[in-house]
Amino acid sequence: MDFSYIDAIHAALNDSLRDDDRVFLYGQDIGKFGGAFKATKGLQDLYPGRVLDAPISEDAMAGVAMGAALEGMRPVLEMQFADFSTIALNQIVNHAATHFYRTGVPVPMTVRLPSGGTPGSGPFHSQSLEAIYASFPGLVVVTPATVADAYQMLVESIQLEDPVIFCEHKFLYRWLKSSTLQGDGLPIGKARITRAGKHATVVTYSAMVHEAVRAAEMLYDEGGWEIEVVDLRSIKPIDTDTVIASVARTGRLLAVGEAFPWGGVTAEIVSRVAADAFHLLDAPPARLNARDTPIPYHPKLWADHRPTPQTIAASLRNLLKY
Amino acid sequence: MDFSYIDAIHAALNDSLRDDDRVFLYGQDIGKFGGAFKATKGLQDLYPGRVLDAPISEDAMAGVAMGAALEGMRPVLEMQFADFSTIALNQIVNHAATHFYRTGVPVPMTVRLPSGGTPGSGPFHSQSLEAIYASFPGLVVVTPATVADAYQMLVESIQLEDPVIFCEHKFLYRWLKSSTLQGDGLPIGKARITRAGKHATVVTYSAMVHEAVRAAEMLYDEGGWEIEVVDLRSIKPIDTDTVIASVARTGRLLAVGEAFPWGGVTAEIVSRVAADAFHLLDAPPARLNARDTPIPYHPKLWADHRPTPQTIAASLRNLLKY
Amino acid sequence: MIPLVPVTREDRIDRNDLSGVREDLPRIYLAMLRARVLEDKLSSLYKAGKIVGGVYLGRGHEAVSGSLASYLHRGIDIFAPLIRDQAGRTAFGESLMDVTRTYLGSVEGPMKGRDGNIHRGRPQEGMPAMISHLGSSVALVAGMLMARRMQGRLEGVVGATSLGDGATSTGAFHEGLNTAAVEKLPMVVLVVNNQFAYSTGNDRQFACADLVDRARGYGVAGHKVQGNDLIAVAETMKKAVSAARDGGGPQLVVADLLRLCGHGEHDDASYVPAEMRASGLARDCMQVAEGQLIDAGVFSRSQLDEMRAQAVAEVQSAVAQTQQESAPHPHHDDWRTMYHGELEE
Amino acid sequence: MIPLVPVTREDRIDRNDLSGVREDLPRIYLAMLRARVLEDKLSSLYKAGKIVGGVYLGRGHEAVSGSLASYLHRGIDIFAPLIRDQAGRTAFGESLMDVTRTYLGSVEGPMKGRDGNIHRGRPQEGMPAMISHLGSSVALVAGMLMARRMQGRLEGVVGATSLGDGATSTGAFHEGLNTAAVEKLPMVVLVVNNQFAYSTGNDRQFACADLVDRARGYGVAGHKVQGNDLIAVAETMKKAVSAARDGGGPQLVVADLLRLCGHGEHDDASYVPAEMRASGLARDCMQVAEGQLIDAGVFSRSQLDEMRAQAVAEVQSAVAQTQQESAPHPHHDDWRTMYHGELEE
Ligand SMILES: Cc1ncc(C[n+]2csc(CCOP(=O)(O)OP(=O)(O)O)c2C)c(N)n1
Ligand SMILES: Cc1ncc(C[n+]2csc(CCOP(=O)(O)OP(=O)(O)O)c2C)c(N)n1
Ligand SMILES: [Mg+2]
Ligand SMILES: [Mg+2]
Repeated sequence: MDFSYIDAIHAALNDSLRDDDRVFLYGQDIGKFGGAFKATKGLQDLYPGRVLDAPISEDAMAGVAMGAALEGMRPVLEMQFADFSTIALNQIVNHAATHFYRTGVPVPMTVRLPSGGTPGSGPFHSQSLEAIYASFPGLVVVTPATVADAYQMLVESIQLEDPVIFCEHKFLYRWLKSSTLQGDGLPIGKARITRAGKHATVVTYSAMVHEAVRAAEMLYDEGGWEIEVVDLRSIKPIDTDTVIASVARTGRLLAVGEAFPWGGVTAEIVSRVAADAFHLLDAPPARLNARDTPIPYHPKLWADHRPTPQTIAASLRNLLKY
Repeated sequence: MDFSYIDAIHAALNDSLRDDDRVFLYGQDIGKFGGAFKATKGLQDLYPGRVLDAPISEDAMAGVAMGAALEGMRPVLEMQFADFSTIALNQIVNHAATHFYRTGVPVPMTVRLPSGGTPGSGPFHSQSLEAIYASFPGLVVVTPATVADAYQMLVESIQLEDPVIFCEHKFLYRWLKSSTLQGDGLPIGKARITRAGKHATVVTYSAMVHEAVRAAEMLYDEGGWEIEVVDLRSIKPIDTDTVIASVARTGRLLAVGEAFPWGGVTAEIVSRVAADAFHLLDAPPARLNARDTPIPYHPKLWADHRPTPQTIAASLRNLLKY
Repeated sequence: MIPLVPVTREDRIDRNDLSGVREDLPRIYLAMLRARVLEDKLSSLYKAGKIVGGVYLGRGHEAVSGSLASYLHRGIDIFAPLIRDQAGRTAFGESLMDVTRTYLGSVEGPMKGRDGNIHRGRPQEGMPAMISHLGSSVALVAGMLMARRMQGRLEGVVGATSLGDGATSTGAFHEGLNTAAVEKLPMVVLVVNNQFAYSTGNDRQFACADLVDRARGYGVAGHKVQGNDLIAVAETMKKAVSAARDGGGPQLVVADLLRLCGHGEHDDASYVPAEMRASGLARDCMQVAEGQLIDAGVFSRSQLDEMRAQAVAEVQSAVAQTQQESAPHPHHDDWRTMYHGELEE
Repeated sequence: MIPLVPVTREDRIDRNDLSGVREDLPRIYLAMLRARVLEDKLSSLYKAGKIVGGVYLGRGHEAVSGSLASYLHRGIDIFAPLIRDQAGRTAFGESLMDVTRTYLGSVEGPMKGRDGNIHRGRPQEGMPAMISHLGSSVALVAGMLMARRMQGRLEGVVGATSLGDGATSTGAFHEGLNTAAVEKLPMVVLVVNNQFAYSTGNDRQFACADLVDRARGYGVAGHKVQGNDLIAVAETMKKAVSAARDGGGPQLVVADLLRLCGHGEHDDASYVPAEMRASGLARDCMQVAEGQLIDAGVFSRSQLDEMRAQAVAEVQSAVAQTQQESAPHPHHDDWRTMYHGELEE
């Protein structure tokens, strides 16, 4: 039997509810309906009273989760789309994220953000907001790219005492499959070398890992280039050591992300490597992001808005030429 | 007579109201009371019906401003503190900022964010959120460091057709003075060489420009080092040309910011320079930001939380040593 | 303290006297019909895979939405539609081609393929282009009206927007309506309680006896109507719009009905209980309206059939024309995000 | 549809019968007195430059805040105070040293100098540490109560929070109260209408006749009381807290009074009109309370004087002790932002 990425999330929620009485789920339409993406399907029946439908009140949802966390629960919030979490920003970044620093009392809550673009979803159902959350102190921000990571990192996130922003990619939900939920056991905070190589390093995360691997395959077929692909897995904290170790092997860095291009993960990666591993670089470290426009509705525009295997490969060719 | 930074803002609002019937001000306590920082003092009497007190509804305030802008007005919103603008994030980044792209109809609104730290202001009245706004497509984000820029850039922002996030620094309000409001006429989008130098470049903006100049003076006194200080003035767009021209002269880059350290302006600067001017760098490009914790209340902690002339000088010494 | 505007309830209206709305009914019904026919077509296009991203219909909302906008005047008033307002959009004068082009992603449409489906508008003609984040339109319309007041052109103007039962739980709805009340704006806020927000029923959305009970707490007038009863709806909307236009400040209209489709066309709405489907709320406003129009001698059955046939033909031709138009092309789009392109990064 | 909990109004209460609250008054008054004396001291410390960042007092709020918290039990209940709740904090058992240490920035305080003034709490003892963003506490308390329900320890518990007239305009207030109503939580939400939000009067904040009119729109019980009348306030709070404790769901209590100080001690409140200063709202709840206590024979004037002298002495000694304590030092602070320090950047 195959597990999809959304199956992995479902299984992680199920297992967490089963194994830990403190866990409960809160979000819009997640009860009987099972959620907009069916991540919670059937769970209300299995765990009565622990899978609760919320009103359309993202700010209050985050406040509720935080309050429940303070009282010893392990809330897992589902935002219907990452884009709607802007409404909850204050409760997340000002209330929950500052709490341990201010009071010494941790806030073990997990906020699931269905993130990233899919064709036809348009400007308000496609955003990747991981960097917004990472900018604020006090949050862990994870961005699983594989089925096993989706499972394991969600289970792990729920068990952390700190607030976690769990960015799951909608494009991977049904498309990405695996025969197992068991991964390599890497903890949150550690990056993974998804594909080993020696000519250049692509550092990326979430859905772009797969696009980067495709680009790497293209370049291998094209000229035998061996591109190393690093999957960050969590963008806060960033596993700078693994990134730099890879750059030490390849001498070339391309940071790829699906989010808007100003600031964000790719800027953080490039500036860390430039600062801490300058002497390892044989070429200027490069970035590739989405365009600096709202995410377009039309699939033809959308496909040109975000990085693709083709544009990643083109960036790599430039990098390899240097 | 001397003008302070807050006088400059007051004058810009006054002159804009005087010269353009489309301008009006909206915000909490800005009417008779003149605003928490007195930026609008007396203006309601001078321009009746055009300086309106708002309820404590930041989301609606931004929605109102956007609506008024669509109907041909030039709203200037005052957030009481930048920190409270998180509540308005959705209306700003999703509604106003996407509007021109989606519809071709511009949204000429200006949002004033009293930003940055002052001693004793604590985690919720000290934040620098410019990078959050810059991450979203469709916004201009300006960060004046001088009295003349505060005046001129606010006048200019109000006249732009696009939504502008105007980050004014509270620490400069009363402390920074100038004998004139007239500046050098640099438009939004152009950086300024605040202090010329040849041994290293500090790229920064807002209040940190003054701390960087102090650090530069220290290093000059210390060993005759000539540090060039670039004031970005606007962080979106970033005047990459001026930054790179400076690095071409000095070969060394330190990006300094008062905001939280993950991502943000300094990462964007360093990664642009590393990507586009790699060959000009004689040393790894460096960054200095605030600590990755909430902004502490106690002045002794606060002074250690953000960059100071001492820590900027220390970073520069490291850079010069390389 | 401002004197409280009384909450009026008008669930029951004397049906023998149509005089108040008789002349409005043909116009309203035509908008309803065109919307229904258009949306039926959109649904089949979606099911045939011709529309990407989702189709969200206003089936069952036609009477409320169409009536509200029928009392507004394009070029003077403002109408900020939400998800299920095709009838209102049509009544406000939205062209059929704007709809088909936006859904089918034609580059000729008002959104040029950059945005799609219901996220369209003509803001310069008084019809803002909604964003997804529910509740955002309330403050927007308030701001548009405040601008007109400052410009001295508020006289005789009404701004209207509509939201669902679920959207009343947003902070944006609250902040926006409260602001409108403070500013005493000529605004109509229509809340269509279609019993569900996606799958979530009223019992998990709010705890008040009736959403119209909120009016008093904002200091605005409240109106209540059964949303599938065209005559009652028309009378209520007429009254609310006139009250707003005549200086009565914001009007909160709460209409009860049942959404007669899924949340989107991907959703079978199987969570709607059978009793509800069998209740009076589930009566289709189109059928009710047709009965009322025939009874009152406004239209004959054959006239209705003719109108429908014509609406179908119009939709067919709009779709056919749109399908010949170009999709946007990334190399032809200028990707401009700001008016001042030179300030873009 | 859930049956509506009736809105009760109790502006007028029969003063001859104190029996309901007589035994509670000494405790409430003592909290009020301690808060007043403490805050007077904080004001002079601020004016002497010993406190940085601002001092925001609850002068005039002591009766409402102190009464509410006097009916709560520390260790069982939850009390989430806001800006002007020193009396409530004291009544709930906050130690004097927690206050002086936080204001004076002692590293021994609960916030260790990391946060200051009113932004303090003991969340593990049922008293959350407020953030500045108004309205945030409503959903927080709701979540705390929901947790207890899931844990089977909600029985007999009440969660209370307080906000100002201005804070009712936040989306957070609306979303939070609506959520509490949907969950039927044992919650008391106290809205103190002190006529101003900073400098902004009620007329620019809301348009309803009375904020208690909002209760019905949320489906919660509403209570109204004049906030400077201790006996009325005590009776109202007792009733509201008991109703919440006994399963009556959320209780919205609206208390009218006048803030008897500036927004903060930097503000002279010159915007408060003279008529308002001369009105019954401006009567100081401390004086009203003392009159009531003496009239009812609860305390004699000399007992009151003695209590005050003792409160002054306690505050003096707390301040003196705090002033000998260390300020935080950046090299000694571990700057830890997360429980899992190893996950920090
Ligand atoms: C702030 C926000 N949260 C969540 C959503 C996702 N969403 C879109 S429509 C919808 C249900 C809306 O229900 P209602 O307001 O009753 O309108 P209806 O669809 O019934 O007409 C939800 C939850 C959204 N658009 N905005
Ligand atoms: C969301 C938000 N916006 C603005 C502020 C700034 N602010 C702090 S207190 C205050 C006035 C509060 O008035 P009210 O709620 O009536 O409480 P009061 O001070 O009168 O007790 C304002 C505007 C804030 N803290 N939070
Ligand atoms: Mg609905
Ligand atoms: Mg107040």
